[in-house]
Amino acid sequence: MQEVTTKKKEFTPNIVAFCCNWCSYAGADLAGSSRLSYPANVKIIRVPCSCRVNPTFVLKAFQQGADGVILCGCHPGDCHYVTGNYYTRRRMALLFNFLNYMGIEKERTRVEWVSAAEGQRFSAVMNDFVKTITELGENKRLTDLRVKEGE
Amino acid sequence: MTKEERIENIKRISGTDVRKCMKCGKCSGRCPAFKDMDIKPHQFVTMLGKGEIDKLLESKAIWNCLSCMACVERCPRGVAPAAVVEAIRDTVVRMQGKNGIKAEEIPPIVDELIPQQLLVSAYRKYNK
Amino acid sequence: MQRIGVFICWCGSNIAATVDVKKVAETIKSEPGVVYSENYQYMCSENGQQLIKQAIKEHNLTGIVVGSCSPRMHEATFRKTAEAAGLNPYMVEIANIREHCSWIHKDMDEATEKAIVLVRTAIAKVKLNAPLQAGESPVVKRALVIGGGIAGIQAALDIADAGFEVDIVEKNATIGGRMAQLDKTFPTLDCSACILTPKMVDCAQHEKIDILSYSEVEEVKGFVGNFNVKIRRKARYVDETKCTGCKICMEKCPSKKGLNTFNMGLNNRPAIHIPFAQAIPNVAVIDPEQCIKLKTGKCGICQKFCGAGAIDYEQKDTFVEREYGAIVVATGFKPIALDNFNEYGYAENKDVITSLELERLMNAAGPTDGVLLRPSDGKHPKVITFIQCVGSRDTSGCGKPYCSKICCMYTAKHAMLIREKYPDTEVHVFYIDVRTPGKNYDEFYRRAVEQYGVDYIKGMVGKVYNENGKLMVQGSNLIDNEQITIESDLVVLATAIEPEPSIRKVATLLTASIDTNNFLTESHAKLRPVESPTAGVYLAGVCQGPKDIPETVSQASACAAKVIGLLAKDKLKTNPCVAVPDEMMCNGCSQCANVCAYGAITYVDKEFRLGGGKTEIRRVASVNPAVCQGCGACTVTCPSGTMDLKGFSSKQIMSEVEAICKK
Amino acid sequence: MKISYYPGCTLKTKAKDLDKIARLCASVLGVEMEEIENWQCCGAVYPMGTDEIATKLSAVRALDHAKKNGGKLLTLCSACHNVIKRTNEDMKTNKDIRFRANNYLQLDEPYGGETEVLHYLEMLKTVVGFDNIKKAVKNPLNRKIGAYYGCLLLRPSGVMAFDNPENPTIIEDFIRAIGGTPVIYPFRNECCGAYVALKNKDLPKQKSCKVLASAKEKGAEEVITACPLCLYNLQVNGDGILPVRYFTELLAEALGV
Repeated sequence: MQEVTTKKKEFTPNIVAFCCNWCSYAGADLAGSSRLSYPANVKIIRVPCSCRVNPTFVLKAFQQGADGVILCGCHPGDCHYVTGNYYTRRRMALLFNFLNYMGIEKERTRVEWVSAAEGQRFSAVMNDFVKTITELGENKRLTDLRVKEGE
Repeated sequence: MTKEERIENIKRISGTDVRKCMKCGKCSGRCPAFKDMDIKPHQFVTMLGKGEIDKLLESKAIWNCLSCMACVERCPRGVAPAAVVEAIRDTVVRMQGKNGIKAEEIPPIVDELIPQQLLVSAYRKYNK
Repeated sequence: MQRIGVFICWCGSNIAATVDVKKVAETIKSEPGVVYSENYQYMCSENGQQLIKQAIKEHNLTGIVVGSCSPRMHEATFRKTAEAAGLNPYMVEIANIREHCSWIHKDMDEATEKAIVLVRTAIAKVKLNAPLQAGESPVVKRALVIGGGIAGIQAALDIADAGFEVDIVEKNATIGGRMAQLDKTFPTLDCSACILTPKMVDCAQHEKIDILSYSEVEEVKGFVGNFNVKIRRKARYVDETKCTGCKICMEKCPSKKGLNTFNMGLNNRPAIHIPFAQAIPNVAVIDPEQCIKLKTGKCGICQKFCGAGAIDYEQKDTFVEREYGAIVVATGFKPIALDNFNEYGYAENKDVITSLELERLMNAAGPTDGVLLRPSDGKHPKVITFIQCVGSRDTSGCGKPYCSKICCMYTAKHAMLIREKYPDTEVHVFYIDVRTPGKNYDEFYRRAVEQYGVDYIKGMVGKVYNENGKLMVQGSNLIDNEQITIESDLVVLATAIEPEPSIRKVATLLTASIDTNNFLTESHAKLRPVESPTAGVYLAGVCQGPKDIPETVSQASACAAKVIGLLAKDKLKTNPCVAVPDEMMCNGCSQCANVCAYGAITYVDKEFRLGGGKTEIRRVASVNPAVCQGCGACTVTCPSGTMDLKGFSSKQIMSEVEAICKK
Repeated sequence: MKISYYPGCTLKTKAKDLDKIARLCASVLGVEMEEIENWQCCGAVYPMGTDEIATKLSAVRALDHAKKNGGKLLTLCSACHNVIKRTNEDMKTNKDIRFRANNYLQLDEPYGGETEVLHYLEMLKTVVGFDNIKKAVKNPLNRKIGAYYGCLLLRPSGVMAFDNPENPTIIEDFIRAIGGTPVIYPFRNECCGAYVALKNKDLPKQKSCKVLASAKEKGAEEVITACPLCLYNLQVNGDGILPVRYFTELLAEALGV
């Protein structure tokens, strides 16, 4: 019995990607229309701007069993909302340090800038991120102790 | 080693991606040893791409390439034809008895002005 | 309880080839809240939309999820469909199972599994959607065109002809742009000035067009329909209203050694000058770096001679602020600097010139009055060699990775014109590929070869050097597998073009997306090629990508059509996905207002009921929905969790995260 | 100021004088060249093959030695400079080569490209300063001199980062500093024929003659170079079109040492 469970299929990480509507989501679309593949375990959530991503969303993802979280926004200076990505950069720098402090490897989180014209880059970034996470292995799952098991 | 393996090996040693070549011919437009190259710099890149290495391994050009890097410097696509030539030459001299120059050939050519640098560099380039 | 309908699109074989659409639709049926799930070949087609409408009515759906292409493509389409069936358009969510799934994965099981997760995620979100009402904002019936080249001129004329006011802001002293510098235009060889200058005059005379020359956009506020733009009018030290363009000042000016930039620096011009004879406005400008009076305080000769009293050394930059409904960007291009291409000897040899310099040398109004004389000694060149792709298609980091598109055609034009005018001249062209798609284009190039005997050499030049007064052009001839050296008198470099560098500032001001080559990004490469992703901003000419005059004019007219369509409306629907504060929780700390780039958040004093019949007045945030752009910066900054974003609420995003992570 | 110095094979044998002159001039200009211990020949040509490791080790050894002794490594011969600088770049940027080279050498601390490789000309420019050379000149050379760069100092420019690969100026600035008039000619960065001289004399003959003829056409009375092999080819295979000397010889003449 135990033999069987330890022999289960190899680890495929679960990755949440937040992409801003104007640059990186469009970049992901371009990666698609250019047929530039990246692993299927990357799933994208569309947000208007990377600055819409609350650090609690990242924590929530780790709570729910994500192995990696990546935020993509417009390149600095090119934010559709002028300064949104600068806020993202600052907020996430803080959060990532904090995650490291809590024992979640910094490498499990990342902020990347991908423009609407950079389909190639989007695919490359995702491939690289998945590789990093696969090497790191399964994440420790954060639990919300306020909520009882099973709720 | 099969021919396919040899081709792959040469590509690997050259460290250059021959598919990036857009066949503009700027390398051959610049090569200072062009007239002494039986196979021209741009042909080294395209022929390796097509896997035609037999002709390359037999070429005289590998002994006449000056490694002056002019082709590498000017290539608009970041391809290094000189590195392809070197990869072919390395492959040849690593074969038994295929050195470009034999030790006994050297003393008669040496004059008292020849710097060590010439002997060392020629020996490095032509022999293993 | 929500009643959700799910519609999975095949997109022909685009989705169905890698995603088992039937399985997706079937699996989703058992999701809680889903009461209807269907798949269809083309959901965006008339029939597909009909299917959605019917299902909404028959099953009383409260929200729908369409699993299809990117929401950037058809979200608007499906929202309209929902609205037509009586469902609030914001109760629609798109699961992107094409760009983000079927197109990037090859394995059917893997892609199907992912598609299911993506649809589940959209379902999780749509369950928390709330009906939203788009507000309305008025449209200012005036357009701004940035750049006064042929793109800007054409766009302005078309918009003005439709009856709307247009301002052209041009950073140079005259409109006309690059086209004004050209000699002849391909493929018909009409004279550039003859076809451009009448349009320039039309602009000047049009009662709806205001030309703000020697001006730059300084600040842009607002949004589509309501842009507020601050424009710097640079001091030209000449009163535009008084100057008659008589040019006496140019004759009398003692400082005559300024490089004539209009002639690409091939000759000199006085400190006070009118760029060229047909300039619009025909008003002089003083170069403050060159003017003796402005630099030392001594001189003032032009002022003495100006009969109109137009010279004003005290003039300062001024600013105007205007409101616009739409903005057309038409900032144009420049040839790249050749610092990285010293192998062609441009820096050392006067007779190695760029194609734009050749245009000036061939132009009847140019420095040689249209007689082709080489710059070094003023002699007729007998052998001329052209080099194509100088800096184009270069991924080594020295040049530009893209094809500049116009060079093959203008080089054929130059070669032909030279052979026509000076039949004793030998003309060679080194080329990598000759790219001449377009009506009558390849025929044009073949004429250069067949009728005019231009020698096209397939190969590239490795070195240009000077030997005994001749330019030696050493290159490859790949057809003959030879290295050749051509003794030439003149060498012309078909230099790559790049967007005018000021584009970066303009893009930042407009928050318009820009790509790694500094070209502005269009909304959709095929279907929305003249619109910037920023609403109300349109793109014309080379600022969006390399193109020739006919393409530029077409794009400019297309921009005009878009602008006219926008300005014809009295009101625009605004994006309802805006920030909204929960006033009960707000403590008025001002942090949200600090991060808002649009000034959409203000504070109001509001009365709140406390228990026991008491009330208290508190300062709380208030969002102006017409100004809010919905970025969400405030929602994250808010320490009390007061701020949320409609359409992208924290709860919605959290539930999406949950849906993705659920195994 | 002391700098670790890598003389290389030629300057230790056939061209001893050049080595001696260079040290003398440097000391006049306030720089002490300290020859590194137990240096081995760099191999004279940079092996481009990505699988060449052993042939790069002598350069790594010299670089590591310099790292522990001031962090700078001075070269005088262009070939040594080319080999050592390119190897250094490999150690800095190529993970595979760095790993394998360190594996062979088993140094106390792995070497990762920390040393700054400095050619004598760069030393004159940045450490001494051409203005200071100008001040130290006793016999200004009032003649027209053509600078011959050849290939090794300039290419590949991305790695060598020596000067503009098509339009270099450093030797011209040097010529000005020692009171000469530089002559710019188009073949100053073309190959002299290099090591092919051992196998095929014709090629270096053509190339060297072309270089010197080009310099002569533009008015040079003399050509200087920074590479012993270029010096040999231009002198022996250049048909005596112009006199050719090592650049340090002229420096010595100007400084009066």
